[in-house]
Amino acid sequence: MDWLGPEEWQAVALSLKVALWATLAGLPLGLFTAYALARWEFPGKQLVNGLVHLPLILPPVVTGYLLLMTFGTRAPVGAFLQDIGITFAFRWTGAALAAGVMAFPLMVRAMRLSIEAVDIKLEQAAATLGASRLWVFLTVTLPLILPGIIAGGILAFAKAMGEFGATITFVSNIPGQTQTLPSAIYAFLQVPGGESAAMKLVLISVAVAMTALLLSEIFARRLTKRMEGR
Amino acid sequence: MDWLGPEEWQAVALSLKVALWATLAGLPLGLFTAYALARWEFPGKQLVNGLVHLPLILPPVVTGYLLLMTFGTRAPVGAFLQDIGITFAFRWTGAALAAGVMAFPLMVRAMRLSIEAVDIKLEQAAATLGASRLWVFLTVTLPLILPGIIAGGILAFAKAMGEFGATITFVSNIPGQTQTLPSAIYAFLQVPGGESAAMKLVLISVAVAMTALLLSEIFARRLTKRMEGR
Amino acid sequence: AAASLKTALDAIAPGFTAQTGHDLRLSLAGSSTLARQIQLGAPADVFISANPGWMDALQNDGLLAPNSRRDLIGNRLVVIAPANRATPLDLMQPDVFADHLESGPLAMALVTAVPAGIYGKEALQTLGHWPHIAASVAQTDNVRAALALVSVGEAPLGIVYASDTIADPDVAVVADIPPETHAPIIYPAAAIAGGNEQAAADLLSYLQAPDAQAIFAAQGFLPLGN
Amino acid sequence: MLSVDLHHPMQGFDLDVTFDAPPGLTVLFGRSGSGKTTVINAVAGLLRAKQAQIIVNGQTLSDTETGLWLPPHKRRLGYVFQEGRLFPHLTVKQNLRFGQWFAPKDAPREDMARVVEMLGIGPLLHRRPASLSGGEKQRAAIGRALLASPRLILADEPLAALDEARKAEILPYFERLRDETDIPILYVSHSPAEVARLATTLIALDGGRVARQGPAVQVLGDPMFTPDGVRSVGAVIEAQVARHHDDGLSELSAGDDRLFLPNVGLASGTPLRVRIAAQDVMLSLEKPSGISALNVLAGRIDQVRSGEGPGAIVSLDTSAGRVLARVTRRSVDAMGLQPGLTVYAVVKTVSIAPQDVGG
Amino acid sequence: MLSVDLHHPMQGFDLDVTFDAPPGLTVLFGRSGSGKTTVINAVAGLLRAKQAQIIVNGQTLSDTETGLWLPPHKRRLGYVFQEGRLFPHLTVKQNLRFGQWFAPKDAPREDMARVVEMLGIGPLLHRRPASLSGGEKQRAAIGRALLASPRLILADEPLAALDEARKAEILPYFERLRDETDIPILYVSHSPAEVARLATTLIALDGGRVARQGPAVQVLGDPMFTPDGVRSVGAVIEAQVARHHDDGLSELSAGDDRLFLPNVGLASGTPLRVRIAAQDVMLSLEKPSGISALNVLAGRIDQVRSGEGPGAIVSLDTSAGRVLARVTRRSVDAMGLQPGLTVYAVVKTVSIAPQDVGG
Ligand SMILES: Nc1ncnc2c1ncn2[C@@H]1O[C@H](COP(=O)(O)OP(=O)(O)OP(=O)(O)O)[C@@H](O)[C@H]1O
Ligand SMILES: Nc1ncnc2c1ncn2[C@@H]1O[C@H](COP(=O)(O)OP(=O)(O)OP(=O)(O)O)[C@@H](O)[C@H]1O
Ligand SMILES: [Mg+2]
Ligand SMILES: [Mg+2]
Repeated sequence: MDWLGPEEWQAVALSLKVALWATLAGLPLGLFTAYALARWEFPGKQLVNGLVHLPLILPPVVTGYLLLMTFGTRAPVGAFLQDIGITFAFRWTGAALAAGVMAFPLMVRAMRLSIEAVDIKLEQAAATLGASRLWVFLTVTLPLILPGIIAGGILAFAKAMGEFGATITFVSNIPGQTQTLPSAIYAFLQVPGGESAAMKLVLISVAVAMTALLLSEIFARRLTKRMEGR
Repeated sequence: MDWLGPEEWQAVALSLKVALWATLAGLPLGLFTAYALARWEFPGKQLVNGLVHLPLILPPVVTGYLLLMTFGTRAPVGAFLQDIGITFAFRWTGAALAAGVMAFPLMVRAMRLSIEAVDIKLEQAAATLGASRLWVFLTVTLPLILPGIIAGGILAFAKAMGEFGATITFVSNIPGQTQTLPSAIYAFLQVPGGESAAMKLVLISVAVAMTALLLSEIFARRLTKRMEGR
Repeated sequence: AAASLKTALDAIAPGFTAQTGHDLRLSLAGSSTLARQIQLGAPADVFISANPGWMDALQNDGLLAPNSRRDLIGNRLVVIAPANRATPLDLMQPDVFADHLESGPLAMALVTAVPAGIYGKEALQTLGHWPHIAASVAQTDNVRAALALVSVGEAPLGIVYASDTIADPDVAVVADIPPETHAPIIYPAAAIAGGNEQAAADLLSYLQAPDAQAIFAAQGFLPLGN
Repeated sequence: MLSVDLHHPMQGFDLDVTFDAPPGLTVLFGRSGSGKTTVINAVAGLLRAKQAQIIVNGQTLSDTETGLWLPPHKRRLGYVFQEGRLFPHLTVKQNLRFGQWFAPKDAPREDMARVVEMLGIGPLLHRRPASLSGGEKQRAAIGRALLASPRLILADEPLAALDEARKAEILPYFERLRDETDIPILYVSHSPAEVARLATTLIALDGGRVARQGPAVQVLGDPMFTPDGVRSVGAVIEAQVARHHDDGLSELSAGDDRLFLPNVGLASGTPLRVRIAAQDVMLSLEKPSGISALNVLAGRIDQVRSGEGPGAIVSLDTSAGRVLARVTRRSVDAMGLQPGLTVYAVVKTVSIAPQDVGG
Repeated sequence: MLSVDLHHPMQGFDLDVTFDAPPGLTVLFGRSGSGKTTVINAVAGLLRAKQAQIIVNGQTLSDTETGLWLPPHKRRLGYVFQEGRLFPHLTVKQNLRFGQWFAPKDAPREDMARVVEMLGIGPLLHRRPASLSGGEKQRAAIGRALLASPRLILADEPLAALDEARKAEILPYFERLRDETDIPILYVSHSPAEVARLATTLIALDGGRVARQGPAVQVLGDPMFTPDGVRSVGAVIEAQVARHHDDGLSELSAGDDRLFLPNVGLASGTPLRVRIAAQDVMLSLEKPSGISALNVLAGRIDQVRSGEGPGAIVSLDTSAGRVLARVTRRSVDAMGLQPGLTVYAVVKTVSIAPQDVGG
């Protein structure tokens, strides 16, 4: 297809990869955080809660900057991670990290709401039947909050697809490596006459996200149907 | 307090105003949309759902640009609204609109999850007792989803406090009129050595949002307590 | 490199690769973003900034390869208006802006932060207009957004780089801002210390060579040559 | 007046129910899963049956032929759900008041204090449902339905979760509703005692169909009707309070016969129905003497029907009306019981259970 | 063996319950809100009582003194909740299997097919709980608890939502559990018939305290025990199946007396308990003849106790054991009933209700 240049295709592929990873890798941590916030009482809970919401409050540039100062090659954490073979700076992994961080609050909020809506009495029933906490979570809580996980996941995916500010600040905008769709769109918008190319990319981005959204809706609806009827 | 200049204070006040309005004005529409998506079947439902998520997917600049083309004084909708006395372009109202639009998907998702968690059997019970649909909503559904509304509201508020890209594109940055905290922060970050001034504003922004977050947590917890015990 | 150089650099890249055998990998973002990344260890070889201030900052931090900094190209500021409402302005008239700004603001990049805004403000101050119109300046996060405001007709006037106005049929230049009213608009370039200094040197000289400069000129920039 | 005609196929279960019930209390009776709740939900408008015609006191609530369908909130219902369904965010008191907020201002109102007193939920008024016990929840749910000024009461096993003493307190209330108002009541119950005491009309459901329907007196008095085995068969006698004795007994007159019951607490002259379960009646060939049973009715045997088991139902005509006795086939043979024979029906005073006396 | 000692203050309700129960089935009896569910929840570990010591078959589940507290999932319970609590995302079959996933592999297993058959939920196995009727849900919940290989069964009104016929099918199962396994069962019920039939031990609760406790035979046979009015008072007689007659009756021997019952379906020689409710017994001064009642027991009056109402409880010693009769004070006077007198207790065959015969 010569509608898009190879560089743009690269951006599409990269964006997909970044958003998928940001979502998938974020899910377990998000779920854990959401569960802890919904069900446990621990000192510093409000601090954790605040921290989770931080990327939402801060201008993305600031988040990106903070990421750069934490996970950059010169930063202690970044240097340590690099020693054990994980590099974020100026890699697609960094783009995924930035997108994941930005999407995290959305994911956690959705999951937390779902967890809070689960009837504790059902979890108790499972416990009386011999299920330990972990098993209760796996066999009762988790299936019941699946709609919330889907909602959180799709929000995170959409957000990750659209994330720009933190990403470009953290990992810059290197075609084929860190140039996601939004970065590519930005680059096109910075030069005279780039609008139509940008618009194409916007359309692709929208199409991808809408497809994901639609799939999630269908899946969630099937889940609910199953629980309501037979 | 001479820690901040008057222009910065203006930005703080304006940001608060913008975020509050974006949240409050968004709530009814968000609630309606969430309810429709959760409970009704109508043609074009998936389209509406997609539209709601759009601001999340699009790079903020694009959203801002689309707003400009819709609500600008030269645009048909904007022109019409201006005729009836509502102007968005280059006003704080426009900043609120941009922030509201960007925060909308977050708000709707949280509310929708809550609505879907409400047991329809309780709504049926209310109907048998004579409550019309509207009354069922007001007396049963609404109180039951209050935690979700709070969650959605606080997400929206936080997002609105941090929104930058769409806002500056739509209403630009006119000190005292449309210069919100994120815009001010951005401006500081553009010049070498502006970091410390930016950091001050970031701290203020974080403090405000955290306070709101904490209040919402306390309120939500009180709500749940009430429902669980006496 | 500054994102505004995208088109030009995209056009230059194939020639450069053909001539020197080096691959040219661009990272396009705001000058401030890139400068900070370099400060924090970005693996860059060459930095082309739209803002001499950030190049100064890197130089002070000792991050530039010694003696590699040079002024690559220049630019001009122009006053623009929507194409369908364009009437030439005489900038020497004291109330020339006031007349036109009744229906909307003057669109500029951030006047304290973004180079085009800083230069523009300086020019307006020199011309004596600034005190009258300061309150009706709509500042955007970059020049392109200022252009867009004029392009869609929201702002009746805007101040942007001449290089921005090409390829947008919806805006028309209504006045040139005299270069002497503000500090010279310069896009400096330099090699980064610790990078591939040979390739950096090759690129910097290629960019200053006539071929490249011609491409820049075609995009509306002012060639500075050697 | 309640007229119901429903056809509704579900996956693996087809509902196909038609019945007409005169004013009073109509009991839906039937095994678990026979469709009782489904019928009630259709009457309430919570289930939109494929084909339905539902008329209550002359008002059509639903008619698929004409396309008429009144939404639930316009039906003025008092529905006691099988599973409580209290509003968790409201206190018990607010739950009780809920229906009143929406009732027309001029609708006849139950007295809240009286209902609260009857249900024994006074101390709970300011609690929220989550902390109530199972029975407390159910009582609050009953109160909520009764206080909604309903024009039709639907009660799905309202008393199942309650202890006998509490049932005994609430049953008379339903009796009063049945007798003193013209609010039709559709009532699901599994308890033969409750059915016998409350039902004006009995609809027995089986697998989504009406197995048997008719006036309760008739259906319950039919030896062939064995919804729960023979234990619920019994005759209902129309009597009148004659007088009260010092030793705590009330004397009733029924035809030429008199019956002694523990004090019924009703003024002399009050008519009432007494149910005598067939299995509580013993037959004797001679008029017994020196026995503790106070009620002995002479009667001519009308019919002797043997079932498949060891038992038989003997129906006899007494001056008080028809009385049924359940005896063993062995006794039928030993005593030579056959139509035309005059025997004495012996009923222990106290075996006329309080639930079986209805005003 | 079940030993429970609980103290737990709640807002407006203090639980203060101590009891020891021998092996078998222990019934918690008491009015709505008397604390039955709270006790069960404490035993299950769902409520952490302020002060508690709970020992089951020698294993301490909870002891606040030593700080020991076994979490619910380690207690190996089969808890039938008052409100079902089926898992909505699982099919009935998956719900039934749930407990088996976590039971030790070597635990004795109930046969799924047998339980499903008994509960009549075969056709529902692939449905999800949302579409089940109230009784169907409850049956699935019973099955889930029974199939969990429990070492302690907790059942909170498990049969309340079921019809009599279904109850009659499930009750024998609990009897078998009681008699053939050493799994202690803690059972809440409001039904006197159920209590009489199932209970080894009876704990009567009132306002969070134990009002009365002891072996069921003893508590139920005590004329002063009136949990639900006098209607539940009755004597329990130890008998043995003697033989079966062609006309569908079983003959039992108890002491020198014989009793006739509808076929009990047990082999000759099987010992069994027969409960005779006091109100089903009529007294006669002479040995009656020509009557339909087949069971007549001669006995000496041991005691005559009058209550406040019109009735009195007469206890007499027969060769079969103690029998209680509830008669009117009027009859006591008329017949001159007093300790020492020999009278005949007349019990109609069929009034020995099936629920009151237990193996
Ligand atoms: N959290 C609580 N706060 C205050 N009172 C409570 C709380 N939980 C339960 N109660 C009260 O404790 C009492 C006992 O409740 P419980 O559920 O044990 O009753 P129950 O004997 O099971 O009654 P039922 O037969 O109605 O189910 C009730 O009066 C109830 O209102
Ligand atoms: N959505 C459905 N799909 C298939 N079958 C259903 C559905 N809803 C109910 N049923 C079946 O319809 C039958 C009647 O249900 P209903 O709730 O009316 O029973 P019920 O007479 O009230 O029983 P119970 O006494 O147990 O409450 C049940 O067998 C039930 O499983
Ligand atoms: Mg039902
Ligand atoms: Mg209970």
